[in-house]
Amino acid sequence: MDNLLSVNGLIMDFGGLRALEDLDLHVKKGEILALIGPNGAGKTTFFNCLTGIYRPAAGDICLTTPGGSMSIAGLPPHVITKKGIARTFQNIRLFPNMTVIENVMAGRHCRTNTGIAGAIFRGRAAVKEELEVVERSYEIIKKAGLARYVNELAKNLPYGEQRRLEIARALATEPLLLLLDEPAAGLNSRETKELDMLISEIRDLYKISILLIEHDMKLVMSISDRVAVMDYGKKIAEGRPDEISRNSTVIKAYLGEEFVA
Amino acid sequence: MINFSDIKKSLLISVWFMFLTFPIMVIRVNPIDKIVEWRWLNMILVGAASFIASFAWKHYFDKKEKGKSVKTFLKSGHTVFINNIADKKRFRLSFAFILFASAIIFPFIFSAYQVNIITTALVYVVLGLGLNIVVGIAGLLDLGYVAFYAVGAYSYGLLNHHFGLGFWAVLPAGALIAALFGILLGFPVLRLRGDYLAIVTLGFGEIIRITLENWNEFSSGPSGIANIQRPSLFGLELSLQSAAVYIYFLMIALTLFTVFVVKRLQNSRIGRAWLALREDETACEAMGINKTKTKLSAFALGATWAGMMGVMFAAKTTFINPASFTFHESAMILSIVVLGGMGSVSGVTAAAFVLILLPEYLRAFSDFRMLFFGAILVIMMIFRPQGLVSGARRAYRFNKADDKI
Amino acid sequence: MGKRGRNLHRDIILKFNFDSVRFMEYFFELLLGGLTRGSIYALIALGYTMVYGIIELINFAHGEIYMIGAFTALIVASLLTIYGFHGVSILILASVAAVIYSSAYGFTIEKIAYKPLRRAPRLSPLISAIGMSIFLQNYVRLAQTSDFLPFPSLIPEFGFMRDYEHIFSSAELVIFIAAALIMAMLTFLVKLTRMGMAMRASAQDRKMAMLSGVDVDRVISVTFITGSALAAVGGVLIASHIGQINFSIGFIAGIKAFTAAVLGGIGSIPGAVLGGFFLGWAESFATGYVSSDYEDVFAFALLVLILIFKPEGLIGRSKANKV
Amino acid sequence: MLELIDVEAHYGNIRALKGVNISLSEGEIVTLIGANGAGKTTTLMAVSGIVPASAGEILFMGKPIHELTPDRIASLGISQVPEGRHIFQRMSVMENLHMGAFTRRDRKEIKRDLEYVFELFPVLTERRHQQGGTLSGGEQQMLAISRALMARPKLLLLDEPSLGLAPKIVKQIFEIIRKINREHNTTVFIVEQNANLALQTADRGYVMENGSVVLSDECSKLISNDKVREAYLGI
Repeated sequence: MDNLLSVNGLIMDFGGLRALEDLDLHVKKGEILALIGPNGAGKTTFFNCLTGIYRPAAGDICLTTPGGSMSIAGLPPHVITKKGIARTFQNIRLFPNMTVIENVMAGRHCRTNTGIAGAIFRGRAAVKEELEVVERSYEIIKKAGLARYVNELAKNLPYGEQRRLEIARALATEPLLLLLDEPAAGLNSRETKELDMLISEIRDLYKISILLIEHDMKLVMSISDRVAVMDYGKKIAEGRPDEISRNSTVIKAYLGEEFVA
Repeated sequence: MINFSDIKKSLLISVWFMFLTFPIMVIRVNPIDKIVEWRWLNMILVGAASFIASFAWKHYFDKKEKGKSVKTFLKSGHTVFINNIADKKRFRLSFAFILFASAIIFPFIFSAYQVNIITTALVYVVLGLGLNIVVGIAGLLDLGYVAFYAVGAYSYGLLNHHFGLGFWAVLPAGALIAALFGILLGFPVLRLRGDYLAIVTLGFGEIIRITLENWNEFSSGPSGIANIQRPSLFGLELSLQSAAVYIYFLMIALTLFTVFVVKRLQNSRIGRAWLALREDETACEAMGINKTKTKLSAFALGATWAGMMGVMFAAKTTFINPASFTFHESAMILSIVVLGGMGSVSGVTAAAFVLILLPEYLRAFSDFRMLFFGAILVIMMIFRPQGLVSGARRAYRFNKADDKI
Repeated sequence: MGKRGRNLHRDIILKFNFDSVRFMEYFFELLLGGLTRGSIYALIALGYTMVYGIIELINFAHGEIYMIGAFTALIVASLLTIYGFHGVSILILASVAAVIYSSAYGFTIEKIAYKPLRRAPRLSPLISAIGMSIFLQNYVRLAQTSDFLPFPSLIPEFGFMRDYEHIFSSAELVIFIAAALIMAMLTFLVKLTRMGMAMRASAQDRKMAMLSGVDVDRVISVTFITGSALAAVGGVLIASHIGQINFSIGFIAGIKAFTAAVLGGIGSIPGAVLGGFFLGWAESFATGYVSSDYEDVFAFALLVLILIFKPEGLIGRSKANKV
Repeated sequence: MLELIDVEAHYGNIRALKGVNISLSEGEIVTLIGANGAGKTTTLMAVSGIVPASAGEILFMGKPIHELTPDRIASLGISQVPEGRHIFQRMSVMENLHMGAFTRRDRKEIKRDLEYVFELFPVLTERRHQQGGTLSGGEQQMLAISRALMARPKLLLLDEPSLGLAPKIVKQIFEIIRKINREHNTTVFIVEQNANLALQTADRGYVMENGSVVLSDECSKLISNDKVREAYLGI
């Protein structure tokens, strides 16, 4: 099987309210899978379960890393990131008072290991590692088209660039799977097009899988290999973009019954 | 600029404050002798001061609100910025050299009294820098920082008293014990949210102080420990005068060491993790940073410096008792960090000097010192939460070919 | 068994009976003492809880408002004594002055130190509050004195209490009754009045309260004023009971009342009352049976333990964090 | 009745509204549709005064309201049912309804309106002493609308009333919205993602993208507009 991530029977409750109901989802290696569905369908909750912010009530999340398959359900967030899942947030959560490069360098944290002593004495290993961190981070920043902002504080960046920086920071953790939570929200059509290109480029360059939540259907249809649709915490459809856009259940969930003309 | 309605408003405010401060500022009764003292002058002073202050308040407040809506993003200023830093570097170097030279000559020109005052100020510089790691960089509001200072001081006092251990042996030991305390206390509390953490650390600080006050067998209670050994120089006992100079130089060295370490930490992997933690805990975890470990390391490291300074303090004064380790001491160190600018090394250093030296040299001021500290905390939070010197971030330079540093 | 043996036996029984009477008396003394203490803690804790409920701020300066209430009462009471007033009239006038002034301070502090920071990061208003607390302590210290001042005992002794005075004094009775009355009034205010409804609405969902036409700034002001008035009453009662005050009494009392508020679940009004009594009893029994040296350590330790292991308090709700 | 003229609004550094022009006449049902993050909610919040307009004007019955505080705006007769309903969780249904009538003092009329609301949503009658937080999603939405009605609004703002509700309940709620509009001549402004339903309910519609209005027309025309169809399912 070439599944990178398999989710089986995932259930999540919030005080009696079932946010996720028996959710199954598989992400293949190297694919871009879009997760769509009306507001409140449980998409972000699902992301929070995947990244360890919420602990699912039941079900299994299995990640296949080069070191073998493992269950990651219920692990703390930083461990999950280290295993290879990185994410961005629906409402941008950068480190606003750190510079652009520092934001990305913070993403390298889990792939480096200089300790306090190393930081103080700056031994050869520490210096080498720090140089490598700077170089790799700058590399990613260039790729994300943010080179001219390197030393700018993150909070001073224009909105669209902040979205890109969040992706860059997530990439710095060297993920196998990148989760993007509404990356195009609030972007204009030019910025959305640029984002479209960036996401495909990232996938090809780093050979990773991408799972994204998105409402911008144009973007979803153009970049995703497959689309999964959620409604009321359940997956109601899954398939190629063209299949999904013709699927009557999906149209009903999205536009209301009468739209199916 | 100043119009009639503003004046009317300020007058009302001034009347309100005269009313508000009336019983406490104007009346003083001696209940035993049944004498009432009316201090009407105070009322006039309050009225005048609040009238003027309300104008200043309004002025700065409007300015701050206006500043918010103006965007500060500079697009073309990027290269200029880097040049600036290069220029600054040369300037900084010469400045540092002059500072260092005058620090060396200082004890040979001024009296032991003056030297002592500067030594005290340096102790607070280091304490400020230590707390700055916890509060300024990692964003964990620690209101019980003085507890670690006390741990250091009592480590030296007790180890010296009971086992005759010398300063040089206890300096690292005290630091280590304080760090251990930091971890010990840190472990359970680090799950807590910001404001709860603040209260719990305050509680720990008070627990330690009250315990020291009441556990007579262990700490000799409120009377404290006297006759603590001064640091010796290669086994030589020094006179009072030369000991002061010796401690002064020790403090200079320790301060430089602290600045060096804090600077290095700040721009390291650990420092970035601390900053990230301060900025956004959830995003921090999502970046693979272990929250608990990062918080603990900040806590322990902050405690280390406090412990070291505790040892230094005990060695300097040769006498310690719990009264030196009250919450007010914590508040003072916090004022230094807040005034100096959270996260800024030079700001904290400057603030420590200002806040410690001002009351020393302006005797009239020293009565008002705590009043002043309280006001600083409030005013800084409202008008300049980033402190006097905002912690500028390190700029990384890449050449045109887009290569490394 | 000889005569001597029998006597010894009787002695032991007598001694035991006597001890058990003493034991019960001592127990009741502690129980009622804890009740008094607890009602004072509850009065002050209510201010913390109400403010926290609405703006999620630990109002560090709340203890100082209590202290200023006590000081104002002391000044007014001394003045009145010098001018020849007597007994209960002094108590009433001094309490009224204390309530007015504490409320005025509470109102002003909110406007200066907290209102400008409504949208600031969480720690900013807390640091501001700490600053305010330090400022007020030293303001009173400089304007008045740093010595302990004797506080006249304003609470009269009742004839009918004479027989029980060694267990439960008249002053304690008055404190308990006053506290209970005030808490009942507060419950009425919060549950049944329009302002109370606005307070609860603002505490639960500030934005929605605004959308419903609630002037939230005003509600916050009223909350500060109410909380401060309660603290002032607490200040007068305890000062009159203990008999001396100085500028620093607010700090410890504040921390303890905060402990009480957290104990019951901060933000919850019945919780604050419950927490107050719990802490009062806990302290009373601990100092009575263990050691009085560590009275304050005990409160702090309780605070630390509660915050670490059950931060939502004994009857509070936990809050899920939102991402 | 309500007029937004070149309204701009900021969230921190982000310009969320970039010159919005919308106008509503009395008795109309108007809808505002658009993708997530387009600025629909911000528009409503600007009308209610929660997010201050940084430029432009908002007029209500001819008078500027963009500098008033939210409570003043509410007392003028503008009620909002915010996204996510925002029921007062620890208040009973009755108390929630009384909160809706917070700006009113006419007790008798309030009583009458209570009866009217219970007639509109009979489920709430059974639940009147239950805590708001214990209601189901649909009941909460009904309560939220009822609460807004208790203010006797001249203008009712609804933010995503269909969010997270089963289709059957959504339909029911939209019918009641129409009924309220008919019976009281209340002007209704609906922000929706569920474009189709909103367009079928409303008289006129606006389409929003990136903080500005890109399209406005009669609903019947918008519904068959290719652009609208494309924006909603990329067909």
